[in-house]
Amino acid sequence: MLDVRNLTVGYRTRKTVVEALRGVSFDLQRGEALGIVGESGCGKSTLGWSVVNFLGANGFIREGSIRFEGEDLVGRSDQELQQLRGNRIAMVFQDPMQSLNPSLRLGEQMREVLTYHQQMSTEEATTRCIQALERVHMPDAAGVLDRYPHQISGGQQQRVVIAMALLNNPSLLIMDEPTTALDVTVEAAVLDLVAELRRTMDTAIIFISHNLGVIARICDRVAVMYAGEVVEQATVQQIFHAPQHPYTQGLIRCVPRLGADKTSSVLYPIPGRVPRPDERPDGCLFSTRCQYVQERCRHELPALRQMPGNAWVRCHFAEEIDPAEWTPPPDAEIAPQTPPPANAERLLCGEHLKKYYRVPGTSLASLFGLGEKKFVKAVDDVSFVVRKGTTLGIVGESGSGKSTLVKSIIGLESIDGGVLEFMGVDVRGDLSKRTLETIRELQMVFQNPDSTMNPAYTVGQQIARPLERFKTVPRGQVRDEVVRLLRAVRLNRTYYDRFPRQLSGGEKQRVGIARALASHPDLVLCDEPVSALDVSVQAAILNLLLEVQHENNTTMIFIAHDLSVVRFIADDVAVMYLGQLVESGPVDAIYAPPHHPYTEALLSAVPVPDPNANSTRVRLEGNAPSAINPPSGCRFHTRCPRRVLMPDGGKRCETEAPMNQDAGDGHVILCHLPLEVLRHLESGVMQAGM
Amino acid sequence: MARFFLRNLFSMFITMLLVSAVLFFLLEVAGGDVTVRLLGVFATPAQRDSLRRQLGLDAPAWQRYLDWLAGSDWRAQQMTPFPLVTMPNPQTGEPGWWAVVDDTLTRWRLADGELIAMQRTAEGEETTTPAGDVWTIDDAGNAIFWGVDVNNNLVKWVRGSDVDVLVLSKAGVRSETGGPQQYIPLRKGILRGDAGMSLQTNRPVSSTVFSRAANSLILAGAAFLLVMPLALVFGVLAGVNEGKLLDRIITITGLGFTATPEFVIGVFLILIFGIWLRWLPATAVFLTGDAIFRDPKILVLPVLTLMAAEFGYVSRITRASMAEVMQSPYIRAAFIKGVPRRRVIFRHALRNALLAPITVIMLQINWLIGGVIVVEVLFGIPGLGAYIYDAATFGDFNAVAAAAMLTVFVAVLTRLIGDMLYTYLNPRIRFA
Amino acid sequence: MTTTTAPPELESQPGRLNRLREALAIVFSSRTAVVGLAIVIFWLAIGVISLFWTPYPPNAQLFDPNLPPSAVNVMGTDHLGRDTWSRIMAGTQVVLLKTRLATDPRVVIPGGVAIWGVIGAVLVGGLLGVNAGYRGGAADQVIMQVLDAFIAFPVIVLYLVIVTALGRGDVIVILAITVTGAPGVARLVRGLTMDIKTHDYIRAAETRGESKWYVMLWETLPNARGPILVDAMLRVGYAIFAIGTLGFLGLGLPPPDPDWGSMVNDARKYIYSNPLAILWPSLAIATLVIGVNLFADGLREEITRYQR
Amino acid sequence: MSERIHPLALQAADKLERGRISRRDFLRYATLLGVSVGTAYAMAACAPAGAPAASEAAAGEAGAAGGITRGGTLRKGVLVQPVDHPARLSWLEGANAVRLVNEYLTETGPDNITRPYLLESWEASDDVQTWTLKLRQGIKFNNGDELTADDVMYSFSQWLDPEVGSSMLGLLSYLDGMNSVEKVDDYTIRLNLTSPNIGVPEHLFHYPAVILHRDFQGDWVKQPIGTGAFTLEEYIESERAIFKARPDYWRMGEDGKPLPYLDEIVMVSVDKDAAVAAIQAGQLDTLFKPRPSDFLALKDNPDLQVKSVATANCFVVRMRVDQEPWDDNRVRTAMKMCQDRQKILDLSYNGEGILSIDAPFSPVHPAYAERPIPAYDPEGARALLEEYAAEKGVDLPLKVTLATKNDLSEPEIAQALKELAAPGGFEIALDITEPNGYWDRWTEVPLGITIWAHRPLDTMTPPLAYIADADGAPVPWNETRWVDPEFSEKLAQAELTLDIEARRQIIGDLEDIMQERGPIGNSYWTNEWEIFPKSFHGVIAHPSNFDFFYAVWKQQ
Repeated sequence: MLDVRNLTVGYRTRKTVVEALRGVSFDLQRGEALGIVGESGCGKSTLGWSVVNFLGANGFIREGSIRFEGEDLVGRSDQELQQLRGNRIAMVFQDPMQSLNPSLRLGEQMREVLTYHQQMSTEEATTRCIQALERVHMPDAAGVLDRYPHQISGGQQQRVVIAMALLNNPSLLIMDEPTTALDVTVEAAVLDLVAELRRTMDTAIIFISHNLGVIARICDRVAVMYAGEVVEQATVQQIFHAPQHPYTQGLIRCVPRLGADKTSSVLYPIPGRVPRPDERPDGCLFSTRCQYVQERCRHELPALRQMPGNAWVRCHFAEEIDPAEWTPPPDAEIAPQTPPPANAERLLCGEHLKKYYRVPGTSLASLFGLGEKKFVKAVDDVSFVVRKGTTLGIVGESGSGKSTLVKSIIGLESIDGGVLEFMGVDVRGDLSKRTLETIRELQMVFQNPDSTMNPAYTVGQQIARPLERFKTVPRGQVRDEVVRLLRAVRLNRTYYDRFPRQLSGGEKQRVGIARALASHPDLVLCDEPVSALDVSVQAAILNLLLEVQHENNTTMIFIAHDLSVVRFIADDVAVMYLGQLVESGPVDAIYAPPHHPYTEALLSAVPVPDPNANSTRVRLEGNAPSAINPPSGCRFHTRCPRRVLMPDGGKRCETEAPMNQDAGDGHVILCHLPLEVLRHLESGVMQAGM
Repeated sequence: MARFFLRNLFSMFITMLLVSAVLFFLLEVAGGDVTVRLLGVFATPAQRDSLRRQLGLDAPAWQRYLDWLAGSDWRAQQMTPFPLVTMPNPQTGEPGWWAVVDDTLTRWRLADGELIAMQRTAEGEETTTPAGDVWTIDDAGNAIFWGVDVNNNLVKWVRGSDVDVLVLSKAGVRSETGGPQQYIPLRKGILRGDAGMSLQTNRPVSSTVFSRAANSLILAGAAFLLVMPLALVFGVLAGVNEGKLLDRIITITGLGFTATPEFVIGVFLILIFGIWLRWLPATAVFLTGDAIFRDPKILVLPVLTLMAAEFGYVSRITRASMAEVMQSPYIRAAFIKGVPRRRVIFRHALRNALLAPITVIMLQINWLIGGVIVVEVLFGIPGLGAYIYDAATFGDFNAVAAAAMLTVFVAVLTRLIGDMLYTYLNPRIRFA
Repeated sequence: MTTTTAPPELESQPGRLNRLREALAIVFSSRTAVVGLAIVIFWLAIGVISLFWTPYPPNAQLFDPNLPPSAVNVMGTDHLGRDTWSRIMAGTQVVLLKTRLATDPRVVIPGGVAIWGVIGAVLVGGLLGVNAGYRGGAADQVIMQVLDAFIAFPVIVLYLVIVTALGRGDVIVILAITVTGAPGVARLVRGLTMDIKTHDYIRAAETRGESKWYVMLWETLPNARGPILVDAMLRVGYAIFAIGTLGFLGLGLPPPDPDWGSMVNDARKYIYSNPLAILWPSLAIATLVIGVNLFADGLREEITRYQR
Repeated sequence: MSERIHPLALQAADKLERGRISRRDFLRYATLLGVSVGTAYAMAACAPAGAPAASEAAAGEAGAAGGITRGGTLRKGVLVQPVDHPARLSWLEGANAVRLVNEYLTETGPDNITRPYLLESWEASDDVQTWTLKLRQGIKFNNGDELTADDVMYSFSQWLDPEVGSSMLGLLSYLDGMNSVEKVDDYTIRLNLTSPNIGVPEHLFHYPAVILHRDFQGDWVKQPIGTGAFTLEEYIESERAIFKARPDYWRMGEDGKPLPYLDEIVMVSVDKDAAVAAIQAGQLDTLFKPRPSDFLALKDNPDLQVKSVATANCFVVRMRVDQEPWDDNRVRTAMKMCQDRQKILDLSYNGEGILSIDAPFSPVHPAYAERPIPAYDPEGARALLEEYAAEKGVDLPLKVTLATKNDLSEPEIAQALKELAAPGGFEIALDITEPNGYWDRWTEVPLGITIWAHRPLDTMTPPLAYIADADGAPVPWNETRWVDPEFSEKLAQAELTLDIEARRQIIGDLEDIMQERGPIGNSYWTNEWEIFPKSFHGVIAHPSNFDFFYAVWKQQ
């Protein structure tokens, strides 16, 4: 149905033409789902755009053909393409909020797809739209048509976008990272929907994602892209179980499995980074990072060759490389294996912490400071303990209060109630009330590599600043110490004078870690330090953190939404929901029953990079409630899938706040359901992907 | 929405208060010594001192600010048991201050050491009688009386005082024995519509400022209403065709207009169309008060001048906004849905693209007002801008203050309207 | 010391050079910016040359008044028989190159009235803006409310009030440009600061316990300099414009040193007999403003492109 | 002709005959002494020529144009100033508005000759201490009341009342209040001067000296009652004033019907640049007091006529003699030598004026004594300055600051002088401020350029500016603080000298003193212009920019 041959796409810049895609070929059968996977900058999205021949003002198809239903799309007029777009070929984008027009009602945006392509009357179009929305399980489908995009939640927006794309029963649907912007539980629900639609419709799908787990769930076949080329194309089973290209192998090796922890498994990052278009090597594009590189690879571009089992691989030596016999290269950045210290002293301890934010009321009276005062209870009655040399992982969806908790600990916010002690010192106040010594002891690694470094200063200057401020080393030795720190994060001294914009995301994150380490802190708080990184880099950073912890006996608090990552790095885990800890305990205990129903749902939602994973799923209903007016009783009761198990159907959950139940070994669950019930729940989560 | 409106209104009120304070402060610094201006450079320090007191300038600045803002009658009323009222002068129509004594409007003046009460009957006739014993004894044992004089001051007379007091009359300063010793100039304050007397014309500022403002409003309004659609259309055209020839032409024309000062454009318009070609009236000479309506042609060149300056700015912002919107993901999404280009532009892009210019345009009202000053001076239009210019060059405090407050009010009001319009057009705020 | 460790200064040199090269690359990658820069440099060069040489002394009355352009006077002469081109050349100085201090007209500091005015506006506005944006809350509200009051003034009204208040003179005009420009700069910087504030490196500085002023001055402002620079450039354009307008209203810089606005004002009286005399300074104002605008526009486009 | 002729006038006629004085001097002098213009002309033994009075001027042109037409509007660009009590008028623009409605007892024409106006005649006693004023009869105010001595008495009372604050009070200092003003009968007033003065007729044409109605309350805008040819229709300060013709004006036109010829006069408050544009475009007819640039812009317009008149207006470069370096006469003289008078006149006034000799006496004044125009002499100036500098131990160039206002021609003069004085050894810094800024300190600056307005008599300006008061302190307007005993003495003498030749002798001495050690340099006396469309006839240019519109007519 779709046959892309030797597609090369270029972008004109002022000086030259950059090839974003080079010799890409693949085909797609009716009803088939092709996954496109690869690191960022590999041309995945460009591929999506070029299929509909919409490359903007300076993009163009250099050569190749795109045959869709027998006709070549290359060289067609805008008029003709317009007939196809939205009709035979539809697209779904990453961020639904941005792809919906903020100032038009959803109904109008949906209807126009029908009225333009089918000359349908408005009434008929409305009926069709409602049907389409119902098909994507949109509650109150008719009502939604009258709303504006910002009036519905992100997950619902994406449902609308998908419904819109399916209105004309297209034969091809291109989905470009459709779930990346969504929370894990919402993502799971959208993926369920896509899977369901695949069963009921015969639309072919091109599914673009960087997340191997998502690809594994949705796709029949997978094309792995690297630096604008397809390096391997095969069935999903082959890709995940018998990858043939070294790059594919590397990708799969560096993803932490949900069951893997740091004592029992190792992540192997792919060294280096994806070359920019202007610095691509002559021969095999992957040759600069390939463990098996030979002289031939450096000079000769390998062709995409057909391998046994309808797989295509772009490697000279595909037959000779056996992943089963793989051994890590001697210089691999892997972390040392150390068990957590037993019975270490308490370093940080919080009891009944509270952090409320005042929100401006919406009444007229509040305008003048009168009226009811409202608060967001961002952190409400949270207790935890961090022992020296261990890592506490905190998980939860966005809005759960985990970031606020970290801000309070580091001192960016003061605490409104409860006790917070660091090495016996009261640190309830914010930074202005802390001593320089305490400030030095607590440091932080941030989430976004692009914003963690000040673009105005060189790497060296930024690492040197804490050294000077805390007088960690004598003035004359600052530079040597910076170089030492750079080495500790595996960067050489040439980085000293570089500016952040000259660094890759992973390198920036390394510098961020070096900067945090500069003051020799006892506690490092890591706020999603790897969530914005590509998987290969993510692995390296995780390894680095473990190494650093090992060498300095550093204590860490590690926030993440990715449960696999937390599992891999943490010793203890705390699960937050709407400002409260619903479950906490040693990592092994958290990832094994008994689960809090919320933890269970989270674990169940994790897309597992294994096409054979068990598909029994626990799904959450609706959206997370607002923290301004949290639900009464158990805060989770509005979405709890296990509430039905309560004797009276969960009346008690609505009225009465649950107590912590001790499941032993420091494992605490905040739920009315007895531990016995929780322990024996039928959740297939844990067996997945092992 | 109502809440948003009230909030803005409140903020506007605060802004106006601050503006009034800033203005008062600036003019306080600015005015120099008013007494020099009024009395000339040869007046003695004693004369200046006396005048300063009579003008109430001896009061602290904050006091005068409050008087100017909210009126001095509150303060004055505490000095006298007689209610103080304003009543228009039957001849001139200008309001004057009176004290109500036994239901009769009364003022006082001193003649040969004795107080004379001047009373006005209901028919508007004035009678004078000796005031009789109105004196009260103050703490120092002096017989004093607080009363309204003919110059709209509440003054303190001290009986039998042999202190020579310098009194300012229209003829200059003369010495008067037993004259008033303390003055509170009576005024209602600008908040209550009393902008005081113009130093330049010696008539109430409010009597001229509004008719002047009306002329300016017609001028600026005409320019605004004509240039907006034009600039928006061209801005959109340029934005949609970003980088193409049409865009370049519009952008460069707009920039040329923006970069050429109004006075240059105006001068050349006058020269070319008014004098060389004689197509249009070269200036806007108001031979009658309603000249604008009798001969609207006189406004063509001034309006064109204002438009030229505004056009570049508005089209430029619109262009930028349109170009940005055309790059946005939802526009791409619309194209990908197969929606025709016209509909994408008009239905999807336009509304979002015009949001940004609305607020900016409304902020630009300020700029328009600035241009109005130049244009009015250039074309000889008796508008508010020329009024401010004249008053400022003369140092006419009350006139500058009132006119500036009026322009600021217009500016703040349009901004408020702009905000409201923005809110109304932007569903993200309207349905927040 | 072994030879393996080079002195730090030497090592940091390439960094600085790189930055310069990068900055130039930004400018030269935009045709708009190059054209604008060329115009600005043209006028700067004219101004610098005029410091040492003009065809005739700009204030000398060597010719008949109101002569048309000729081989002797390329732009003709003004109403006092002075060479217009010489005066146009020298007119660049007071706008861009030198400021006469009010106390003694002979005391001159480098940097023109427009430049100092904008520097003043950027300094005042920048400080207010970064404080409002970074501190937020009550400080923000108070600062912005006050600035709103200033913004509410039509600029020329404010100029009129200031100039009539304090008199004429280069320093007063600088003050006027500062006062009228600062609120706009403050709004811009506040917006930028609120954006920069969300970046993690600000968190990093805060978690180092850096003082608010350090964060504002050393962590925040350096990253706002691109847009501030662009804005300042545009403001130089406004300032030139404003000086011209003040000159036109008879409130401009004091004679006899030429400034373009006053030249327009003087020439306006003679427009019927010598219309070209008003054209030249008008063109000078317009081209310089256009140049500055183009440069700023081009720069802005490139900086945004670069930051993406 | 049964007119009593003043003996001094007879003497003058004698001198005229013998060629000792010019014809103009004679006319001026004779009318000053109460000889009617007709008689004076008769005595001068020639027919009237030129433009002796507004009505005659109109008539003269009418003959040429072939018949006067009535009707039409005259539109003039002029500041419409605030006016309340005409006795307090202090600006010409306001006076020109009032003048359309109210009239004067006398009238000084553009030829500097003063004639009766509302008066039928005046007579001076031989000692010039008693002046008898005879009113014309049958003149009616625009409210219907007849003009009588009561109105004149009331007007005098207003001028002389300190409460009113008229500048007449100072001018009429020879009157002891109303005690010196005597109503003889309904049409006769006698002034008994406390000291002799020959300027009475001129003083009665001082611009605040309009005759008011006896019931006038103090606000002219509310009560525009006068005997003039026009009535006030609308008066809005800074915007416009509209005047309508009055049907029963006392003067008769050439066609035998009452004047004025015009239906309406509109004064529009616009700035002069706008007015010039409006005139070119035909939106306005004329403007008040055209500046040199306006003259230049309009003079070659084929539709317009320009009338010019020489005046005693001047821009004075005045030096404060109580401050260094101007206390040294060498420096003052050097500054005077640095004036290239013709060049300054050309640059600042388009060459439209008469060169002057650094003294407050103009060729238009009757007793002016001819002196050669000093040449531009930078070398001489430099020599003087070098001498001064050597003595004081200062360096040349001598740094001085010249202050003036950014107004009429002052900036041009200042800039020209700066250039001209450079080779003479001066380095002049300019301090040019707004008019108000200069008027705030015009008497205080060490070196400045001040405009001195036209005054018809030679002895009118110096007592205001170059003498001391009774206590020996410089008079208030003595901006230079220059007080010279010899000058003061001779000036006093001139004020009492009626004989024109003797006066010229004294004035000549005064000119010499001024040139030798005076505190001022003035390069030229300006011309004033009236610029009108050619369709307007009977326009006269008056040295004081006074408007006379009652006999102006517009060709239809």
